[in-house]
Formats: sequence, structure tokens, C-alpha cells
Amino acid sequence: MRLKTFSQGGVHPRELKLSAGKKIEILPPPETVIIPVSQHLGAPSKVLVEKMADVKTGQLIAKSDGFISTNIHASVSGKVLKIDDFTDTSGYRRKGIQIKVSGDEWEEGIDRSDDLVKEFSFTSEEIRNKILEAGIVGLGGATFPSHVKLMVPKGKSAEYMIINGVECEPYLTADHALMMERGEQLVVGIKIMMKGLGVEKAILGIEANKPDAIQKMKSLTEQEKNIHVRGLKVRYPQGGEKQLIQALLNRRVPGGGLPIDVGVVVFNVGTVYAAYEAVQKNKPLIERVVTVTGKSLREPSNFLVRIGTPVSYLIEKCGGLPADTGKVISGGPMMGKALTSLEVPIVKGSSGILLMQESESHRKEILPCIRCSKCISACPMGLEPYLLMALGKNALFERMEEEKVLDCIECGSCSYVCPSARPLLDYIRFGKAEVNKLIRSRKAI
Amino acid sequence: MDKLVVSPSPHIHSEASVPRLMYGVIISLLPALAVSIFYFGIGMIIITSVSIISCILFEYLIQKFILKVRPTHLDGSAFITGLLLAFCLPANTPIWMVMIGALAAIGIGKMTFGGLGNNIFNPALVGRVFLFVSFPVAMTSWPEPGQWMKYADAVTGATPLAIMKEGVASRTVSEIMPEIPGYLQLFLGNMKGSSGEIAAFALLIGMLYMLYRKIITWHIPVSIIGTVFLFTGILWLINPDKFADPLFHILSGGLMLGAIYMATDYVTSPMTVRGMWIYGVGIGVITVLIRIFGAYPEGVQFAILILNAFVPLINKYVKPKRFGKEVKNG
Amino acid sequence: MNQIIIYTVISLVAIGAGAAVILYFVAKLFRTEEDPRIEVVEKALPGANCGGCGYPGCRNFAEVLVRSESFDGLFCPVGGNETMAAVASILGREAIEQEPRVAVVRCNGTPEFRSLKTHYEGAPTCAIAHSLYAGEGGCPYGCLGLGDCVAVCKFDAIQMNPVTGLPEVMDDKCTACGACVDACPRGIIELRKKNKKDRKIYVSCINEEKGATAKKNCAVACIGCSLCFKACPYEAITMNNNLAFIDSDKCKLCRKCVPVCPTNAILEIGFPPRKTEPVEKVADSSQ
Amino acid sequence: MSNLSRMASGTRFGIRCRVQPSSVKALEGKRCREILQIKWCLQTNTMNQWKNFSKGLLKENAVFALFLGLCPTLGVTTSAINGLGMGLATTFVLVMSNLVVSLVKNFIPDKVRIPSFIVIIATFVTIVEMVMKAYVPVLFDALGLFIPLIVVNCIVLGRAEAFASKNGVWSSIVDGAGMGLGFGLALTVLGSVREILGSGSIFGFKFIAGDGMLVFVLAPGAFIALGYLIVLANMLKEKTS
Amino acid sequence: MEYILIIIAAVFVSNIVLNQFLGICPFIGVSSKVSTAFGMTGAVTFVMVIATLVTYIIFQYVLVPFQLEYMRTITFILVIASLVQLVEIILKKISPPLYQALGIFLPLITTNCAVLGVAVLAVQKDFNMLESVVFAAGNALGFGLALITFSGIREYLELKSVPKRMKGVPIAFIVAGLMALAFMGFAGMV
Amino acid sequence: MAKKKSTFLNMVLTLLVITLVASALLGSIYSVTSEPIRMAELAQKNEAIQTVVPPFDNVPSEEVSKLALDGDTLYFYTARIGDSIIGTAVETFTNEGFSGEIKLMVGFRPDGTIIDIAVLSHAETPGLGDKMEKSKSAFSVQFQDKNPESFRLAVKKDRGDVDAITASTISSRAYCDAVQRAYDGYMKVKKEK
Ligand SMILES: Cc1cc2nc3c(=O)[nH]c(=O)nc-3n(C[C@H](O)[C@H](O)[C@H](O)COP(=O)(O)O)c2cc1C
Ligand SMILES: Cc1cc2nc3c(=O)[nH]c(=O)nc-3n(C[C@H](O)[C@H](O)[C@H](O)COP(=O)(O)O)c2cc1C
Ligand SMILES: Cc1cc2nc3c(=O)[nH]c(=O)nc-3n(C[C@H](O)[C@H](O)[C@H](O)COP(=O)(O)O)c2cc1C
Ligand SMILES: Cc1cc2nc3c(=O)[nH]c(=O)nc-3n(C[C@H](O)[C@H](O)[C@H](O)CO)c2cc1C
Ligand code: SF4
Ligand code: SF4
Ligand code: SF4
Ligand code: SF4
Ligand code: FES
Repeated sequence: MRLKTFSQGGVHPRELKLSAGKKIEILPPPETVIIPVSQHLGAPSKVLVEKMADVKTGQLIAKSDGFISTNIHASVSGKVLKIDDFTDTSGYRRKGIQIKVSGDEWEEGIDRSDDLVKEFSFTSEEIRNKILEAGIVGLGGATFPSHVKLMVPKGKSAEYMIINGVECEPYLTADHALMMERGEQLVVGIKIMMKGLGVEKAILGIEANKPDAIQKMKSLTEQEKNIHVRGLKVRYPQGGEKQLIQALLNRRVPGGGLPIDVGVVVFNVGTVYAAYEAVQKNKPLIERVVTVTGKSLREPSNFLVRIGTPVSYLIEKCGGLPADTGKVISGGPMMGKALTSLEVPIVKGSSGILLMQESESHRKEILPCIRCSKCISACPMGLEPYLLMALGKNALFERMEEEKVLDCIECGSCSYVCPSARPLLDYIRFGKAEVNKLIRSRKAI
Repeated sequence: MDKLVVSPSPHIHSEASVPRLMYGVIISLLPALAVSIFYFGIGMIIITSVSIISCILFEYLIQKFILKVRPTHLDGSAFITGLLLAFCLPANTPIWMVMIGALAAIGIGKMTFGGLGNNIFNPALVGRVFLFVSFPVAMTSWPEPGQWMKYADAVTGATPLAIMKEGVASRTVSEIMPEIPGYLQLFLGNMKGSSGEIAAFALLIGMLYMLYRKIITWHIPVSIIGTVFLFTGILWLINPDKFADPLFHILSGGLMLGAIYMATDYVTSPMTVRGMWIYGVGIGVITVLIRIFGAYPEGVQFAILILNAFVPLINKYVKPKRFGKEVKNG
Repeated sequence: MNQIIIYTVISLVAIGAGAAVILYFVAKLFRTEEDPRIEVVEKALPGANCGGCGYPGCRNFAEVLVRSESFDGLFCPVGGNETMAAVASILGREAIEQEPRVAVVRCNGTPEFRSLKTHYEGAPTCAIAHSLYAGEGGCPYGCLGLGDCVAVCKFDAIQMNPVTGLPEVMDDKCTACGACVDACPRGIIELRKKNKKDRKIYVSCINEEKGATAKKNCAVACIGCSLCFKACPYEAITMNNNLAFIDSDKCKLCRKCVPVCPTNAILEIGFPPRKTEPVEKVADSSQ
Repeated sequence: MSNLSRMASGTRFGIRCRVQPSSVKALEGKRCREILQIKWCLQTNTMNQWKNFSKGLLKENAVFALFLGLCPTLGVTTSAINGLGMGLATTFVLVMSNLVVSLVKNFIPDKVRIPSFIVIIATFVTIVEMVMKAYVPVLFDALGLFIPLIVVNCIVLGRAEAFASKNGVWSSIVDGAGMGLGFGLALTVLGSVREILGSGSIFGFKFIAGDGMLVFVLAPGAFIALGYLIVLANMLKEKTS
Repeated sequence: MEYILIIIAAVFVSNIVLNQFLGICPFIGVSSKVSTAFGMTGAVTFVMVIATLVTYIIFQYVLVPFQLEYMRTITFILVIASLVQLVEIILKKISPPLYQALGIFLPLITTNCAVLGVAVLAVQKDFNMLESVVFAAGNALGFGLALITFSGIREYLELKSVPKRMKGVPIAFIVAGLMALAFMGFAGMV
Repeated sequence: MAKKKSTFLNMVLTLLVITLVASALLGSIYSVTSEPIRMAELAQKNEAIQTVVPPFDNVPSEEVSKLALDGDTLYFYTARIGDSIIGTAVETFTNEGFSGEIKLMVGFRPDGTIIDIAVLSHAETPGLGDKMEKSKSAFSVQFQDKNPESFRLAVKKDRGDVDAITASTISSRAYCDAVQRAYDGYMKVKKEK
């Protein structure tokens, strides 16, 4: 059977999954961690602890402060050193809690064992609460608070839950490793989330470059009538939820809409695993799987890392920073953010740390657009990146809005293919921000 | 590591680059060039090299001394312009005329608009039509193929299309056909015509190469050739005495060269697939109209230029299929 | 022949008068109400209806003029400046006499004072760099040096200095149109009162971070120490969020604040040299 | 602003005057009893008159700067002589209609201003038409349709409206002459360029054997040549100012 | 068939703008936006047809009988000017939306050579009344075709990096020249 | 002096006066120029007639006969010396030109032999089709002293006897067409007489 994929646009960069097949290595906590209070989409959490207070691993240290917001827990035990502004990935300074680690003392009631707990008897209400309590956010990158996604808005109904095991970004293998090592727990997690959401059907989508994961998840779900595992043709950005839904169900999320508009909710495998731990083991989201990789890195690895660990610590564990590093990226090469400093902490949304060699770190010279329309063919959303960039350059934001700039999922396929190396997405992203401003000011009137 | 490089995503880039694309086109033109040299010998070599060198030189001079920007004359696009300009001239065109054509192509057609990527009209065709209108006598006398060592002194005659056009005024198609080389000869390029347009098979090989390298998509060539085939086919069915058959129209004249290389120029063709179809059908229809009802025996060059003018409107009104626009809930 | 003349006269007069009569009555019959100023403005325009202004006809141009907020980009090539001045006076839009102002760039982060920690390679505009990250020097308030302000200036009054990496305003060309102020994503540029001989005294920094943080990224940052605030005899200086600001309307150019600044963040421009040079504090602080 | 300059440049007394405030300043202190007299002093200022005339040649050239009257510009300039002829014909109409309009301006109610001006202009155009037909039929044939079209040449009506209807007789004539000659100059230059490139001759004098680049005699060449000429004129303007 | 030929000739073969050099001022002046070009085309079509009809009648039934052909120019322009004003006044009252769409272009048309030119040409070519009207409509279409494509190109060039000196009118002329070059392909078709 | 108000009376009066003056002026200039105009037109015609027929002593432009043909009209001007007809100039036309109508004046001897041909008006391309003018090329010379009865008025491509102007077959064809029409018309008129 021909493998499915989404029908429009997309690219296929070299996969370079250097850390594929590596076991997840559990890293001990570093000396100090910095836990930002805004690791998720929505309102920053409200700090509950004070300077010099003692905290235990898993203790609630910042509380959800709004409907779209969530809890934050101490990922280590020790003393709060400072509550101050710390440099984040962008080089801007934002509020965070710095903890000096001493020992590893855990909060009461957390089950730290590896035993698989299959049974559960919670209502969906209870599941949602536990997920909020545990501070779970989407680990697929957008860090949207997961309990919000479990609440289906009135007038809409969820029919399918889709679990995103696509991992379409080159280099990254965190989800792959998770599926290989914690498959059983995942299946339980899926059932929990289905219950929480109140849906009957779930589909797990995995790209064909992870045959072992497909194999494994298929065999684990053989007994489950309602959970299907589907292999998908390798194509970026299949992991984007709109593309994934279209690939699996051939439903198209309308422009400006949410997956729920077509009866679907999408979760990343990491999110589902975190939900399992939260519900069955009472364990809040204080650690996550991170891929540390790069062509020159001595030992690309998958780590289970405490939130707040500095990036430099991870790199040390992989054999140190290679001399020819030109760029360090948090996330994958297509969507990740370039770091300005190696002292920034791992946060809930960090899926990988990628070290680029000096020679591949630089952008090519920008040439004039030759209207080859390759960006249009690559755009999975059917936009016209060349036009959007031209409009953005000329500050014609109203026309950008007409040209549906807000539909852009920032996948970067357009910039990737452009033979003239035009910074298309840079301008589009900027345009999106300006258009959003426009819309807000219009609403204000 | 000195300083960390910071830039927005994406952080990797495909292999594609402008020079790679352009040199790909040039490679795909080599078979046709070889065939043309086979038939027109020294004349072909002279006009091709003069045309390419002058295009590159004019691009360099204009960028360096008039526009005062960094010259990009070696990115391959001026090379293609020169090559294609030579391809649509008779192989006995005087050198000074070729140079005027190159100046019109690069100076008026390209640099006036700001260089690569900014022009509205296909530069090579601007050069070609500029010459055609300026020197119609020289531009309508075609050397006989096979005169190896002859250049300016080559024996000239009319192209199959011109013979047909002149002929149908007073005779039937079947009476004219004997004066025209057979279809196999047309396919192999053994006819009078612009130096590079003659060999259909070599141009087709080039097209396959470009399709394989994903330099162009099939939509424009297929829509143009298909339209010409259909339109002339209908006319032919209506009155085979007055209108030549579709195969003749496809194999003769500059249709192949135009459809495969000139109409597909990125800069001057539409951006979306539906736009390409509109553009291709438009070129096909106008080509046939000019060939059959107009004053000139050949119309591809004008048809492409005319549709070039419509490309901005096409791009304005024909949008790609937006994701999630038309389909809701399954 | 005379007959021809008579016919000529009769027919032309008939056509002309007929047209006038018809027009008059039709105009009466189909009268519409509108802003009376449009009529007046239209009269002031040349009436050539040439479309040179970019609008289809003088009347339409008049409507646009009456509706418009400012005359930016509106110009009648036939009538020229005089006509536009006449229109302005009809619409009561004569430029309000204002104290002349000039744009001032309030960042002093040249490479010698601000070491660059990263290298930016995104789209070369300040707006995009600003939305991406804090900048190559690490100061989240400092100039990004990519020249959005230069690009928008219609008068070529602002240019990038390749040595300092900072934009420089040429006071004589600047019209204080404020385009650069709007263009700078960091709000570095301010329109300040224009003084005699283009003299000016201003705090060339807008960093609101705590002194230590600010100083770590840039040796000439304002650290909010309030020394200048205390030194100013005219209450021209205000302190806000760790940042001193000199109000150009209150400043009397006495130069008292300049030498007291420990980081040399206050610049004096256009003055003759002082008799006693202020101590070179910058040099030692940057070591 | 002094009373004097306000009177001269404003509309306060129902009079508009095309003077820069700076030139008014020069006149301040002179004793002019009546505002009308001020106007008169200004208009007879010879320096001003020269400026008035010369602006049409380059700075406010109808073709190169204002982009008006383009149809005849492109249509008749297949040769230098045609351009010159058309330029002179237009100048005649411009001068005459400016003259008449400035004479009668005060008798014409506003509502019929435009129709009246049109009639005046059309009269002179028809006169040109008849005279040409009678005495230079060859030129008339070459210019063809574009002679009657002088009526709708925006420049003519534009000057009548913008200048002659607000100014005195003498300066209106000068203005018309300047504008017209500027127009003629543009046409002659364009005609020469097209003739040189297109036919290898100038004012009918052939200097290369054979044909030139035909394209310049035809429509496309007209547009292209004018496009580049405008660029050159702009560069010249920048240099002179 | 004859009427179709008249239209094809007017639209493509001897396009009023690209080949006959009429109506160049609005072609250059009012072509920076496609939407404006559409409005202008509508207005020109309207006025051109009516004006040609009225001038035809006046010429054939007033000027010719009295042997006043030499008065052609002056009467035509008078008629056209009044007509345009009339249409404008009426349109403004009876259909404000239509006035908004077309009416604002009307004053511009008085001084448009194309209208007077077509009226004169129709008389010169000895067309009958219907032919004159078709001729006028065809020319209006030709004007529209050229104007709309041209405005499309100019709008597009706004987003491109045309050299500073060429920006605006000069590049417009070059584009018009190249369009004229392309349209020469239609030569001899009728 | 104050401007006139826009009252109805003023408006009509103004227009009346202006049109009155304008028309009077025009009328008088017309009466002055109409004669020269007529003369100029006649001179043009006579000049053409003179070039295509031998010297005559009558006024051929007053000895006109017409023949309606193909939607247009042929004009015949007879040239005489004394009473004997020495030639006829035929004003002919064709619509087959490269760009529209071409008008020729063709001179015939009474036996139908072509004396000479002059071009009255055309819109052919300068440098190409306009070579039909005598001043531009020798194309028209080949028609002199040929009798269309034996000389086939068609370009060689169409199996005629005329050498076409280089790269202007269309104009040449049209030219032949016009001459042929003149000849046919002339023969027809002669037969009827
Ligand atoms: C303002 C906002 C509201 C959302 N509301 C819902 C919701 O009600 N239900 C839901 O399932 N997801 C909701 N989402 C989450 C999105 O569907 C999506 O999962 C999230 O934005 C991350 O997707 P991405 O990583 O593909 O960008 C919301 C997201 C945003 C930004
Ligand atoms: C271009 C693009 C690529 C993405 N790739 C992946 C991916 O490979 N794996 C993944 O889990 N989520 C990916 N996402 C995020 C998903 O769209 C979606 O937000 C996520 O699956 C929702 O689950 P979560 O809320 O549990 O994170 C991608 C998003 C975008 C816009
Ligand atoms: C700008 C231009 C103008 C032309 N003008 C004429 C013309 O006036 N008369 C004509 O017969 N052909 C004219 N042609 C037609 C071409 O010369 C055409 O090739 C010719 O009709 C066919 O060639 P042939 O005459 O050598 O057979 C013109 C072509 C061009 C490009
Ligand atoms: C597929 C392809 C076709 C091209 N065809 C032409 C052509 O027909 N004429 C030409 O001048 N340049 C051609 N070029 C080169 C280049 O795109 C052209 O010079 C631009 O129009 C200059 O801006 C072509 C390039 C490509 C990639
Ligand atoms: S980044 Fe946006 S515009 Fe570019 S390809 Fe992706 S969705 Fe399309
Ligand atoms: S891929 Fe690049 S060069 Fe091609 S159309 Fe898009 S922006 Fe232009
Ligand atoms: S943009 Fe305006 S305010 Fe800024 S420097 Fe230029 S003229 Fe001055
Ligand atoms: S002052 Fe502002 S706009 Fe100008 S270069 Fe600096 S950051 Fe950019
Ligand atoms: S001169 Fe023809 S429209 Fe202006």
C-alpha cells in the first residue's frame, strides 16, 4: 500500500537522525537550575516561593494564573537562590526562579518506580484536573497547556484523537526514543487522554523513517480496537497538526480554525507520556526527553533532562562543545531557535539541542526573487511566500492580511527551497506580528 | 567558535541556487546547440558566441557603470539570454546586428527593470523582436542547412511556415506539401529556420533533462503544445485544404523552443499551476491566430511577449489553492 | 461665401447656447448636496483634468484633498507649489509654526563600548532582528544597526556610520518629519528641540535595566545613578526606571550634568571645548 | 508675515498672485497704493518674466516634467521636422488662447469657464487647421489627426486655466510661448532621436545609406525613446539645479 | 462578421493606445492601480460610445447639409465637453454608487484625445451609424485592455526593485513600448 | 474689476457672445482659406496626374468620370491634346495593404498600356512597404510600358511577373491589386463608351 502523506506542498530535507537508536540516558541534576515562569503559551505563572526557601523535587513553585496558563514545579530539590530576570533563548531577560541543587528529595506521593500501571478509573474531569495540576503542556513545540485542549468547546465535538509521533524535523529523535522505550506507558497514556477527551478513536501517526517504532507501536496496540497506528511517507512538515490531520483523515482544518473544528484533537507522544505519568504516578512535568545532536558532536544522545538544566551541561555530557560550532539551535533545524548563549535553561518545550558546524551556520547571500515559484509549491498552506515577503518589505500589512499571512504555520519550507536564499519566513513572521497588531487595534476601536 | 551565529529559522537550506538552476538550463540546451552546429556550422558558432559574450558584457558594463551595483553577469542568466537570443536568429545574422539584439535584450529588456528577476518581458524575446522589427529583411532570410563553412554568404530561402503561409493564399495544402521537408526531417532539424529552433528532438531531450532536474514543471510546455495541437487540429478537420495538419504546426517554426525554453522563463511566467495553464493556453491560441490569420508566418515570439504582459494580472487574480479554504469538515 | 459665415454663426451659437441652456437646467434639476469646500478647492486647482496628480480629474483630487488629513503625497504638477499653497490656505492647513526640531539617536553603543557576543544573519532589518532577539551586543535597548531609520528617511538626512555601526543624523537636512522615530523598533530616536549652532545635550542611552546589568553589556550605558539629576539646576532631568532623561524644552545647555556622569552617557554636541577637560572615565571603566 | 506679502500671496482680496514670498520681500517698502498695482509691479519685473518663460523649457516642461500632451508627442515625432511643426502649431494655439483668455477672464462667469475656454481654444485650432491645409498641405498630411487633437492637449487648457485666467496679458503670452516652445523642443528632440535611429537621417538629410532601425519609426520605438529621454531630462534637471 | 472585424481591428490590430497613440495621458496617469484602471475603462466606454453617436448625428445631419465640415473640431469638442458634464450631473443624482465607480473619471475624459480622436476617426472612415458605435465600443475595449494590463504591470513593479531613475513614468514608457512591440504580432490580422 | 456672477443670464450671454465671436472669426477665416485649400488639394491631384500621363493641354481634373467598385469609387481623369485623348489617369485603391488602404494614380494609354504610376496615399511601413513610392525605390518602374493584358499583375511568388519589394510581399500584392483594379475599371469604362 502506498503510504499516505499530506497532499499539498512540503519538502524533504536530509534526515540526519544521528542519535537514532540511542537509549534514553537519565541525567543527574546539575548544580543550579533556572526555571522560567513562562514556559508555556498564555499567562506566566504566579510565583509561590520566596528567595532562600527550601524546595523539594516536584514541589509546586508557581501557579497557573489564568485560563490559558499552567502550573510549574521544582525539578530539583534545594534552595531558591534568586527570583529575578534571566536571559532566555532570545537574549531578552525574563522572570525565572534559580534553585541551588542539594540532594534529590522528592515531594510526597510521587511514584518514582518504573512499574507499568495500566488500570485507571478516573472521570474525564479528574483527568483534566490532574493534567493541570501536573503542569502539562504540549511537548510538540507549541507548549499549549494540555488541559485546555481537553476541554472541547461548546457546540463542537471531538471524534478523533491523533497522537503525533511524526517527528518530521531532521536530527531530532526524542519522540522516537520515547516510543521505543516507553511504548507500553504510551498506550496507557493514549487511553487516559481518550477518556479525558471523551473520544472513541485514536490514531498514532509515525513517519516511515522509524520502522522500528511503527512495528513496536503496532504490536502493542494489536489488542486495542480503537487505537490505530499509521505509517506515513516521510515529508516535512507532516508533524504540523493541520498537515497530519489531512494526511490521516483527509480533513482540512479551515483557515483560522482549530483542529477541533474538524472534530480532532492532536497530542504529541511526549505529552501523552507526561499525561500517563501525571495521572498514574502523580508525577508533575519536571523532566523531558531531549535530543542533543550535531555532526561534529562526539556523541549525539537522547537524554532525560530536568527542566531548568543549562544547555552547556548537556553539551558537556555529549563530549563537550566541538571547536567548529557556529550555531546552537534549540529544537530542530527547520523550526528551532538559535541560541545567543549556552547558559540558557532547558524548558518544557525544548525537544532538542542541535550544534551546527561553522560552515553550515551561515546563510547564503540574498539574491533577487526570480519567481521560480518553488516557494509556492513548497508551502503546505497554499500561500505565496514571495509575495508575502515583498509586501512585508514594503510594509503593506493590510494586503498581507488579505493574502492570508496568518495561515502560515512558520514551517520554513519556503525559505528552505528558495534558490535565491531569500529570508521569506523572516518577513512573513514579522508580517504576522504586524497583522496581529492591526487586528487587535481594530478590535480595540 | 568565535561568536554564535543567530538567525531566524529555518537553519538549513536546500541545494538549489540560482546559478545551479541557470547552468542546468544551459546544459539542457547543449544537444540543440550541437544539432544546430551540425546543420549551420561556422555561422552558428559565430552568432552564438557573439551573442553570449555581448549579453554577458553588456550586463557587466551596465551594472558596473550605469546602475553602479555589484555585477552579477556570471550567474548564468545572461548566458541563457545570449544563447536563446542566438537560437532565434538566422545563422547568417551579421555580427553587429547580433550585438544590437543583445543590447536590446539586456539593456531594454532586463537592466532597465533592475536586472534578474525584475523584468516583465522575456529579455531574449525582446532582443529578438526588436531585431525583427528593426531589420525585417535580414530577419526573414534563412540559410539553407548543411552549408558548413558559409556565414554571411550562405544561400537563403523561406522556412516551412513561410512557404505554407505564402502558399495557402493561392494553392491547397497538399499542393504545397512537396516543397516542405518531410516530418522526419522536421523532427531531426533538417530545415531552414532560426538557428536553434530547428531540431525538435534535441529540444525534447533538453526538456526531459530539465523536468528530471526539476528545473521546470511540465505545465507550460504541455499546455502550449497541446493548445496548438487542438486548435490547428480543429481547423484542419474543418478544411484540410486550407489549413495544415497539427503535426506540421508543432514540428515547424519556433514552437518547441518557445514552449520549452522561452515561455518557461521563471521571471516572466505565472507563479501558480492554474496561472500556468491560462498562460499556456493563451500563448497557444495567439500563436495559431498569428500563424494563420496574421501577417507573419510565425507567431510564438509575439504570443509569448503578449502573454508576458498579462502575467502580473494572472498572478494578481489566480491564487494557489489555499489549505483549508474550500473544504470544511471532511 | 457669406452664407457659410451665417450658417457657421447660427449653428455654433445654437449648439453652444443649447448646450448651456440644457446644462443649466439639468444642473438645476439634478442638484446634489456636498461639502461646499470641495467646490472652492476645485476652483483653486488648474482644472486641466489631466490626471497628473494620480487622481482621475481635478474634482476628484479636490475631494481627496478636502478629506485628507495631510497633503503627504498629494501634489498637482500643473499648478505646482502655488496651487498647493492656495489649497492649504483654503482648508486652513497652513503648517502650524512650530519650534524647529531635529532627530537625535539615543544610543552610544559603538563597538569599543559594547562587545558583540553573537552574529546576526537574519533578514537585514531592525524590525525583524528586534522581534527575534536582543541584538548582537546583548543590550536589549541598544541600536541594532541595520538601518531601518536610514531607509525611511526621505531626505537622506540619516546615514549609517560604518565605523560606529550607529546611524547619524545630519541636522541641516533633517526636517523632523518623524519617519525614523516611527521606524525604529526600539524607540531610540527622539525629536528634540533644535538649538543654536545645532548644540545639544542628551542622555545617549535608553536602557532601563538595573545599572549592573546595563553596564555589563555596554560601558556607556545610563546606570540610573541620579548624579546628573542632582546636578541639574533647571529641573530639566527626570529619572524613570533606572534611566535619566533630559527634556530638551527645559534644558538650558549649561553642561553641568555632562561631567558628573560616571559612564559618560551624556553627550554634549556642538560646544567649544571646555577649559578643563572632564576626567576620562570611560577609558578605565571599559578595561 | 507682513501685510504686503500676505496680500500678494494670499487670497484675501480675491486676487491670487504667483509670486514667491521671497520676491515679495524684495518689494517691501516700495509704495504701491493698490493691490492691483502690486500685481502689476511684480508682473513687469523682467527677471520674473524670464523665469516665467524659461520654466517651460526644462523645469516644468510639458512632456518631460509634467507628462502632458503625450499623444502628439508620440504620434507625430517620426521625424524631427514633424516634431518641430507640431510644436510650432501648438505654440501658436497656446499663445493665442492664453492671450484671449487673459483678456476676457473677468467677463466669464465661473460656471461656464471651461466651455468658454474650450471654444476659444477650438477656434484657434481650427484656424491652424485651415491655414495649414491651405499653405503647407504636406505637413498637414503628416500630422493628420493630431492637429484637431491640439484642442484636447491638456497643456493648452491647463495653461489657460492655471495661468491665463489668473494673470495679465503680457505674462500670459510669455507663459504660453515658454510652455509651447518647451513642448516644441521636446517634440523636436524626440523626433530627431527617432529619425536618426530609425531612418539614419536628420531633418530629412540622410547620413547613412540604407534603412535605420525601423523600430524607432514605429510605435514601440516612440515609447521606448521617450522613456529614456525622460530619464536624461531628469538627470539634466538635477545637474542644473 | 463585419462588426466583429471592426472590433478585433480596434482592440488588437490597431490598438488605440499602443498603435494609434491616443489617450496616452490617462494611460500613463491613471494606471498605477488596477482598480482605478477598471473604473476608467468603464467611464471611457460609456462616454466614447455616447459621444461618437452624438457627434456622428451632428456631423451627418447638421454640418454636412450646411457644408460646415470644417467646423468639425470645434463642434465636436463642444458637444463632448457638454455631454460629459451632463452625464456627470445626471449620474451623480440618479446613481451615486455608479458615480463613485465611474463618475469621478468623467472630467478627465473631456481632455482625453481618445474620445475626440475616435469621434473624428469614425467620421473620417465613413462609417454608418451602427458601425460608428461599434467602432467606438471596440476602441474603448482596446483602451481598457491596454490600460488594465498596463496597470497590472505597474502595480507589480511597485514591489520590485526598479532602478531609482527609471521608477515611475520612465519605466511606464518602456513597458508601454514593449507592450506595443508585442502587440505588433497582431499586424495584418484583419 | 469684479468677476461676473454665475447667473443664468450671464452664463448664456457669455457663451452666446463667445460662440458668436468665435464663429464669426472662423467663418471669415474659412472664407479666406477655403479657396487656397481647394487649390492645394487640386494641385496635389494635378501633380499626380501630370506624372502619370504625357503632357496635355486640357484640365483633366475637370474631366472626371466615376465608377463605383468594391465599395469604393474609381475616378478617371482624361488627358487630351486638343481633341485627341492621349491618356487617362485612374485614381485607384486597394484595402489589401499591410496596414490599410493604399491609393494610387495609374496612367494608361488609350490601348491599356501603363504609362506610369504614382502613390497618392498609403500607411505602409517606412523602410519596407513605402518602397512602392517612386522616390524610395525602383519598384514601380517595372510597370512602365507594360500592358496588363500580357503582363501578369501578380508577384512572382503567385506566378505573376512582378518582382516584389524585398520582405514586403504583402504590400507588393496590394499594389498589384490596385493596378489590376484600375486596369479592369478602365477597360470596363472604355467598353461601355
Ligand atoms: C488561542 C488558542 C486557543 C486554543 N484553543 C484550543 C482548544 O480550544 N482546543 C484545542 O484542542 N486546542 C486549542 N488550541 C491549541 C491548538 O490547537 C494547537 O494545538 C496549538 O496551538 C499548538 O499547535 P502547533 O504546535 O501545531 O502550533 C488553542 C491554541 C490557541 C493559540
Ligand atoms: C511545521 C510544524 C512541524 C511540526 N512538527 C511536529 C513534529 O514533528 N512532532 C510533533 O509532535 N509536533 C509537531 N508540531 C506541532 C504540532 O503541530 C502540534 O502542535 C502538536 O502535535 C500538538 O501536540 P501537543 O499539544 O501535545 O504538542 C509541528 C508543528 C509545526 C507547525
Ligand atoms: C515592423 C514590420 C513592418 C512590416 N511592414 C511590412 C509592409 O509594410 N509591407 C509588407 O508587405 N510586409 C511588411 N512586413 C512583413 C514582413 O516583412 C514579412 O516577413 C513579409 O510580409 C513576408 O516576407 P516576404 O515578403 O519576404 O515573403 C513587416 C514586418 C515587420 C516586422
Ligand atoms: C527555465 C528557464 C528559462 C529561461 N528562459 C529564458 C529566456 O527565454 N530568455 C531569457 O532571456 N532568459 C531566460 N532565462 C534566464 C533568466 O531567467 C532571464 O534572463 C530572466 O528573465 C532575467 O531576469 C531562463 C531561465 C530559466 C531557469
Ligand atoms: S513558512 Fe509559512 S509561507 Fe513558508 S512554506 Fe511554511 S506555511 Fe508556507
Ligand atoms: S522560491 Fe525564492 S526565488 Fe523562487 S519564487 Fe519563491 S522567493 Fe522567489
Ligand atoms: S526621517 Fe525625518 S526625522 Fe528622521 S532624520 Fe530623516 S528627516 Fe529627520
Ligand atoms: S536607530 Fe533604530 S532603526 Fe536605526 S539602526 Fe538603530 S535600531 Fe535600527
Ligand atoms: S495628449 Fe492625448 S490624452 Fe493627453
